[in-house]
Amino acid sequence: MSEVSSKKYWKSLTKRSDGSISLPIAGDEFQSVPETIGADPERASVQPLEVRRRDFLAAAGFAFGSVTLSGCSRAPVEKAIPYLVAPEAIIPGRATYYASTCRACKAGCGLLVKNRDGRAIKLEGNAEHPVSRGGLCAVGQASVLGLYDSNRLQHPLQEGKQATWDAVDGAITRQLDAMRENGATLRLLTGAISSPTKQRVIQEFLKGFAGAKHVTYETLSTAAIQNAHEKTHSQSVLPNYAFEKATVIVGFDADFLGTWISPVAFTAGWAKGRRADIDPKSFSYHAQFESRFSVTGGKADRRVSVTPAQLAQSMNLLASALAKKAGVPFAVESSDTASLDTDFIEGLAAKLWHERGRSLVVCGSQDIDAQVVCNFINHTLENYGTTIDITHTAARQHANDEDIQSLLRELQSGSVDALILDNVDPVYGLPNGQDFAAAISKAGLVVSFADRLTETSEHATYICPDHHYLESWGDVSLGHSFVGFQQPVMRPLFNTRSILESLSKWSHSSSAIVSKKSDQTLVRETWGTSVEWNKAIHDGFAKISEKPATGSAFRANAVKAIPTPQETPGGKLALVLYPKVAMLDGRNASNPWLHEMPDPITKIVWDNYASIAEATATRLGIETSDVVKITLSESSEKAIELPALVQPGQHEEVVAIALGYGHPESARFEKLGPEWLEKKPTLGDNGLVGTNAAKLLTYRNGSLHLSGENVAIEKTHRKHSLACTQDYHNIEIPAALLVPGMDQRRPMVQETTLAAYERDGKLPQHGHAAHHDDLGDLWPKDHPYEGHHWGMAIDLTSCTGCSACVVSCQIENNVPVVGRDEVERKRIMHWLRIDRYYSDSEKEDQPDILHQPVMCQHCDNAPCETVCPVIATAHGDEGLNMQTYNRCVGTRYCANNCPYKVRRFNWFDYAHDDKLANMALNPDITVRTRGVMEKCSFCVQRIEEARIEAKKKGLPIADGDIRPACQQSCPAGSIVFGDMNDPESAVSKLIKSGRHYRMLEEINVKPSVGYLALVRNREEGEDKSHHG
Amino acid sequence: MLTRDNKSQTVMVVLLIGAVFSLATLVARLGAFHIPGNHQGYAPEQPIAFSHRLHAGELLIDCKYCHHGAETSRHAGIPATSVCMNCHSIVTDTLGSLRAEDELAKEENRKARRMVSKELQKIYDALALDEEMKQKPGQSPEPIEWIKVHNLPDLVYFNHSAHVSMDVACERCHGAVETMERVRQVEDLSMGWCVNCHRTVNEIGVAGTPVDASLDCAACHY
Amino acid sequence: MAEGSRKLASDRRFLLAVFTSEDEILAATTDARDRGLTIADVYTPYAVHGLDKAMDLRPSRLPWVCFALGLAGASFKVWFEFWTSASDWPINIGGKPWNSLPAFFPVTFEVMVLFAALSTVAAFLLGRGLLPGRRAKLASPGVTDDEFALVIEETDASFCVDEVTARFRVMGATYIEERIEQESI
Amino acid sequence: MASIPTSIHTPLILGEKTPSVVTTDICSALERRPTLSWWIAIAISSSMLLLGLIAVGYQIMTGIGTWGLNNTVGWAFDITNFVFWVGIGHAGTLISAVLFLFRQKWRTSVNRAAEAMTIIAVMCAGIFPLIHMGRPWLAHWMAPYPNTRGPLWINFRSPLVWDFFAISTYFTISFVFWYVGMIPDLATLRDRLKAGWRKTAAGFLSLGWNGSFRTWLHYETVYLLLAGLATPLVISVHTIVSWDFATSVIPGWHTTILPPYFVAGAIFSGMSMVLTLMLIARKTMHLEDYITKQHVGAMCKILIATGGMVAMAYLTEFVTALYSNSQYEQFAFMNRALGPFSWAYWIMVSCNILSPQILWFKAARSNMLVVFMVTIFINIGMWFERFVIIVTSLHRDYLPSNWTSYSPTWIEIATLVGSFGLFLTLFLMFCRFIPVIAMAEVKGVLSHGRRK
Repeated sequence: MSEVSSKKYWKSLTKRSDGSISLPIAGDEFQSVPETIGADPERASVQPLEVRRRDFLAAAGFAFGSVTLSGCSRAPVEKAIPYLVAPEAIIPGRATYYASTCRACKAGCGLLVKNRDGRAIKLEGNAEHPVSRGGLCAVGQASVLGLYDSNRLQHPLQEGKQATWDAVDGAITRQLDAMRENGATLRLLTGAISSPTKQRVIQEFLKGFAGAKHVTYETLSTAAIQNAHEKTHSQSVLPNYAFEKATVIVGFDADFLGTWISPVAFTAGWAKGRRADIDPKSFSYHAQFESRFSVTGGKADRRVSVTPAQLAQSMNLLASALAKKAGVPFAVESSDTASLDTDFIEGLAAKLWHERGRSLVVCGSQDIDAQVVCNFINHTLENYGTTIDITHTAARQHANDEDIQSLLRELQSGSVDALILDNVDPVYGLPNGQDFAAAISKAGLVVSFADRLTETSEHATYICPDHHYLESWGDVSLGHSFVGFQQPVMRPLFNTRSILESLSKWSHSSSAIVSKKSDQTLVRETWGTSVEWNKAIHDGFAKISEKPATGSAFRANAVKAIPTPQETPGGKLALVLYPKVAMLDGRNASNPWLHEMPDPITKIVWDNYASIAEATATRLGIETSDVVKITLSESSEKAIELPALVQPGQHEEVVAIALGYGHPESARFEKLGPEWLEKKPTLGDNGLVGTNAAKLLTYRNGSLHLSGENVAIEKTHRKHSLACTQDYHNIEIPAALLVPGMDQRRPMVQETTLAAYERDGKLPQHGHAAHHDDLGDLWPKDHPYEGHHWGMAIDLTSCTGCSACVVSCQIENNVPVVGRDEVERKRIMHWLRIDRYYSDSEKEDQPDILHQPVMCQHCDNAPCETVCPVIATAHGDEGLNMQTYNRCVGTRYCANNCPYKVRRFNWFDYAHDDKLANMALNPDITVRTRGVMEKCSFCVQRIEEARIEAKKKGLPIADGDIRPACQQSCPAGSIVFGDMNDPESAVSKLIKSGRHYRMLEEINVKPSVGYLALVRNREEGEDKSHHG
Repeated sequence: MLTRDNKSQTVMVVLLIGAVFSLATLVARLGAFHIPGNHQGYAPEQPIAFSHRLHAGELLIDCKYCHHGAETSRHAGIPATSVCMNCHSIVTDTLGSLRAEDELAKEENRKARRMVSKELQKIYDALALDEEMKQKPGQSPEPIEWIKVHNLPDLVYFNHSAHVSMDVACERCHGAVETMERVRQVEDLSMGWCVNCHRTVNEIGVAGTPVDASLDCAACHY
Repeated sequence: MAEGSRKLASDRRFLLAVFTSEDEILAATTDARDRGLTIADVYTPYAVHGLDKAMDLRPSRLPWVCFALGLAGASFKVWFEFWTSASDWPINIGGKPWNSLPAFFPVTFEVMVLFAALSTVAAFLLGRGLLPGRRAKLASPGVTDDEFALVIEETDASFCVDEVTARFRVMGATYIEERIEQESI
Repeated sequence: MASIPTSIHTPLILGEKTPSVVTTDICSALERRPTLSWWIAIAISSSMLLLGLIAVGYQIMTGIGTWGLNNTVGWAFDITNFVFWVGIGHAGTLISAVLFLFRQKWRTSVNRAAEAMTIIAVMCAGIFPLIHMGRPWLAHWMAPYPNTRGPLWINFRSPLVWDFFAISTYFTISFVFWYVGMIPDLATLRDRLKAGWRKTAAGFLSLGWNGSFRTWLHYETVYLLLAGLATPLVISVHTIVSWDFATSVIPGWHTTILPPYFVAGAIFSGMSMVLTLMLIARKTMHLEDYITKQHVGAMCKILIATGGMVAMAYLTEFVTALYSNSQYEQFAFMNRALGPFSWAYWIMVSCNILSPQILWFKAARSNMLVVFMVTIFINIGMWFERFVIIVTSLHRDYLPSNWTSYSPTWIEIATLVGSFGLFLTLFLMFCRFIPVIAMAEVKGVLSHGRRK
């Protein structure tokens, strides 16, 4: 047996009985095929609910009444193919979970990978993980689909043609040998690397080359933070932020709950610090200054909408106010602060000062000057050592934008002999990407490790595709003296090879006799005996002993105020580029789940857009969906066209555009969505999803800036409709339709202020939405729910709307992707949606945002059940609203009669013809056919599994044994599922909270899902929202 | 030559015979008619004529020796070919012919020849084993494609372990497999059949032990 | 005509008189009845009001069929709904009680109407021998158009054909014929 | 015999008809070759039907997604059309049964056609619940039959099951009523026609009817019983249709006034459609003597009365909502009148409430063109009434996050056109092959041959 086959974490591939995809299987001793292949993948590909041919023939044969009957009444044969040699620890039909580390972004959250019959089908958060603490964001959830991406390269390429590893290795080592000798210029371009082993292997590799240099590049770089710390603390570190310890949090354009550095960890910490009635009680104050509406801004107690220039001024003002209190100098050039709410900033400074050592100020800017001021503020507030830790930080390289620009110059001058590219795509991501593309080929040898053909990798002579991270070994430095481990959870699908193995192989001249090292060996070598290997792999992380890093004391002389940024001239708008929660820098452009995840703020799918304020739109005569031309002031070439979106809460002088769109990968969605006469394409006019805004990035002051430039905006005469899942945005009904005396605000989402809640311990009365403990029934109570009674409580205070639950639910329950047109027709299939409402705040132009996850409420008096003619939906003995797909005839009466509108109808047969992507389907869940209603089941498959396991063990189901996919993934822990009949269960305790209410209680449908009202840390008078 | 009258008479007779034959066939097959989806009595020919009667009936091998998934998983599982080899690496033919050869060899004072039954040879071929039970070079093993006998539609979730761990006997659903040369689907495996068993055991229990067999739709359909 | 007539082994003799208006047939029928003649039947193109009294016919008993079967249908349905919903396989639907009697009424009503109506019509058609494809025996070719035919059965020897014929002629009969028929026509 | 007016009223049938003239008048229309106008009409209507068939076929092959529905608006054209046609189907039985019970003799001229219209309209209606299903091939699951699933019965608490029983019962009873009423006429036809398939068919279907008064006596009883049963049935059917909405929780649907409102609306729309058709038939088939201005006038009066009831219902809804003090309820009605679909609401109000008011004037009632126009308006208005009830209630219900809009695809429009095609095609067929006026009944109300 080869060295890998004896390890338990290897699983075999499923070999498809239809043979329509042939997966190259590396020479392994056994070709093991699980018994289930007849059943499970079929579930994905066969429409399970149709009348089978055999049935038809049987019926027809009988009707024609003759001998043909004997020939045709039998089934098309279903095969059952067993293993040749049964691997231990694999039982077909049973899921196994392996701990690993998510590599979908740099954060390195802990994973539990669910593996069924040899394939990874679901990623879950690892609750024991020291950083992510059990949550997993939408991007991480969706990254499992990357495994089954048919665009992945399936073998090495040499000049665009399929090659063997031996051939490629031979050719590359030959050339590298020559370069080692003549000291050629070799450039290795990677992303910011946080894997110690990868760093070590790279060092090892580069050692042999005299003229070698490692260049790192990230679009969403944290370089400014690291460089600022270099300046102020003589340490190039990315600090650990402890949001849970902070009582006052101030964010300056840092979307730490959405996209900034490590949103899952930060959300967990932030939520932990905001508990109105869950022990331990604590409730931080959170103010956010930002130029666009971010997830973080939506959750802030006070959101201040500013231009990028005002942002800098505000920081200066805050810094000088604090400096005054601390008695340290902070010189601010006299700048115009008239447009700022100076009183508020002064008050904020007082709050911060009062809570010094327990406060936290974060800044998301790419500008070193701003980060230096941020460091100064935190230093003045004595936050270093308490809420900010720079002693045990993640060993993470920082990507300096300067380096990539000088690499470009080198390439252009033709002085680079060899360019080795990791999975980076500067051609797409750089503003001058086309120059880069043109210059690549000037390098003598171009090798790429990209797992697919990108605009960058297509220029490579050799492509040595890396494994997907779920197929390979790895590690990641997490900070806090933790290291996360990544292990392969299934055998590589394709003939790919870990980058670690490739680089290690090329580290020696071809003549040197060294044993081939697997990626596993390389990772083990890094850690040796410093970690207990088996435990570390089992847990997915390990604690290491490391000396605290020491830098110099705070260097006050490095601090200077942020230079007053350029003013926005009249008629122009300040540009803000930002990463979207799902798409980030475009790395997820091939993932349909993430494209169809509604943006937490705008609820738009499948597009990016230019967000402008309502006043600006009125002034310019622009409406949502009008295509506008955005021109960067300095050059008319730097212009993009994309649809406009009128965004409440946006600053009037700002236009915000998401990066990561218009990616060439998105061209694959050309045929996405059901085919029918009036179908409209998912792709825009450019043949892509959205428009690439990277052109508008500006390289300034040594780094690429996402914001601050002035742009001209101009209306074109085209329209491009934006697919939004929510038409009506306000929680208040239109005033024109108001009957005098009628409550304008609907009490779906209840909110209160911390002050009021602390005083009353309960919610304010909202007209009809008074607490209806038991309205009573007209009929006898025939259904007492004596066993379990499943229920759910969702805390709106901690819910950020990040949509991890939405994607998690979609993956767990085989929810189809329907495409832009269908979403625009309001036929999105998500079982769990997050309702987003705006409501008036203290300032008219700065509305509050409210997020409310809504799934099937599993009403005990379910209106949907009563109206179903065929009992396709009925109530279970444990309070579940059950939907039986195969009984459904599709009258849609249930959906009409659902007051929450959570039911989803299969309007078409949604395509499941990507056989490879079908491998990510959950085999425990039916793939629904056309004409059938579906909806959230409270993940009944998990309930049933827990029940069966408990029965087998003879034990009752314990609280927490069952965690639906949404709860499992929630970084904030906002969703709690459990038995409402068990007074000790977590959900029962939440139901007793004074904040608990049920949506539309007054219609007495008795939902099993309850909500905990949104609490904002405000004084009562501060909140203008209606209280009845 | 037939006259015209004769001709039509002949046609009538043929038609009549045809009609009677069809009717007779129809009536004969009526008993075997199942409503669509019911495959009671299905007994497909398997690639290897494995006899459950011999293994389970005569040799009294426990069901779960081969179908070990039944205790732990939703699938009972088809045994891996390696499980067959636990015995059949030694037992290469029927006991009778092996013994006969042994005796013959003793009589003729020679080493017993290797006896391999036609059916068992298929296992060795699948595993690409030579006479020495060594892997044949250059040949890769191929799994045996058995034909599933008990097919539930994909819309129903059935978990073997939930039933086996509650001491539901295998025969309850699969019939007396130990008497079957070739396995046949004994029960109709209809929803009503499942539901009625669930109803019954809720009243009388399984083997005297009270059980809680769910009648919820979502116990099987999701 | 066979319907309703006594069975006789021997031939039966009938006298047919055809009239052309409602008033005439009413008068002739009343006259015949008053004179003690046996009215076999009257054939009319439409339901002539008052003719039942003229012929001395009892009212139809079909309402009893209607009532009984309507009641039977309703009882069956209400029992069936209760049995399926609460007894045979009780399934919790929307928290409604097992016995949701008010919700069972609409279908019960419909089934009651269906049973009552169909059984009444069936009883009528079967009772009057009206079956698909049955050949009509017409007293006179015009009775489905504009003729009114009175048929008198000659029940005893004292029946004087000539006298009756003359009488009908006076009352406006346009055509009179004596028919001898076998046990049934 | 000379005809003497039977009452101080004007005679129901004009033109000194004798029974044989009636027979000839009615039957000759069937015996003649079809007129050119009939051919043109059938060509148009069957093209409409074909268009509908293509649309429905495409929809069943592809999915309900070919309609403009969405997650919030799950019903729109489909159920609107259903309720519309069921409503149309109410006048036939009403004219036949209710007017029969009330001894309104003028019904005899119109009842046959009205009943045919009922049956055809119910057929049109019945198609929509079938095709609106996601999986219409499983429609038999709506029926409680013994099965191998446990057995798994159906949900008798669901208004859709009530609907299923109500519509099928209604269709059956209406059909039986129509057929029983037609037996004497089929016998007339049988005895009149020359040998041919029509004679054979009439012979087969007339069940050996020979005009025996003993049969007539039972026949009258059966007819009376059927009329007695059909009358509550008519009311129950539309009541049950209204319960599809009234028993739900959706504001704008969940209203106790819906049953009487729907029944009144059904009679209103049905009468109007009967008038539309009768006016066309009167003109094209020269039946002025049978369908007199007196008939039209009587039906106009019914329109005014039922239109008034409908208006009352519209008003009551608003008052109820205002009085409810429920913000959802109040909003639902404000949104109906002033929201995005207010155009549909105001079409409904102007067609159903305003347009019939002209019929207060005798001059208008006796102007057939005016009456015809009014009936067309009412037909349109009543279609919109159902559209308003269904779509405006659904599109903005409880949670503002779910608020959507709705617009039909051409496939839905083609399906609606197709249902009119089916209706007209079948009605034209009826006019060709079946006596459009109940001869036996008309003969019974002639003044000919009757002294008093």
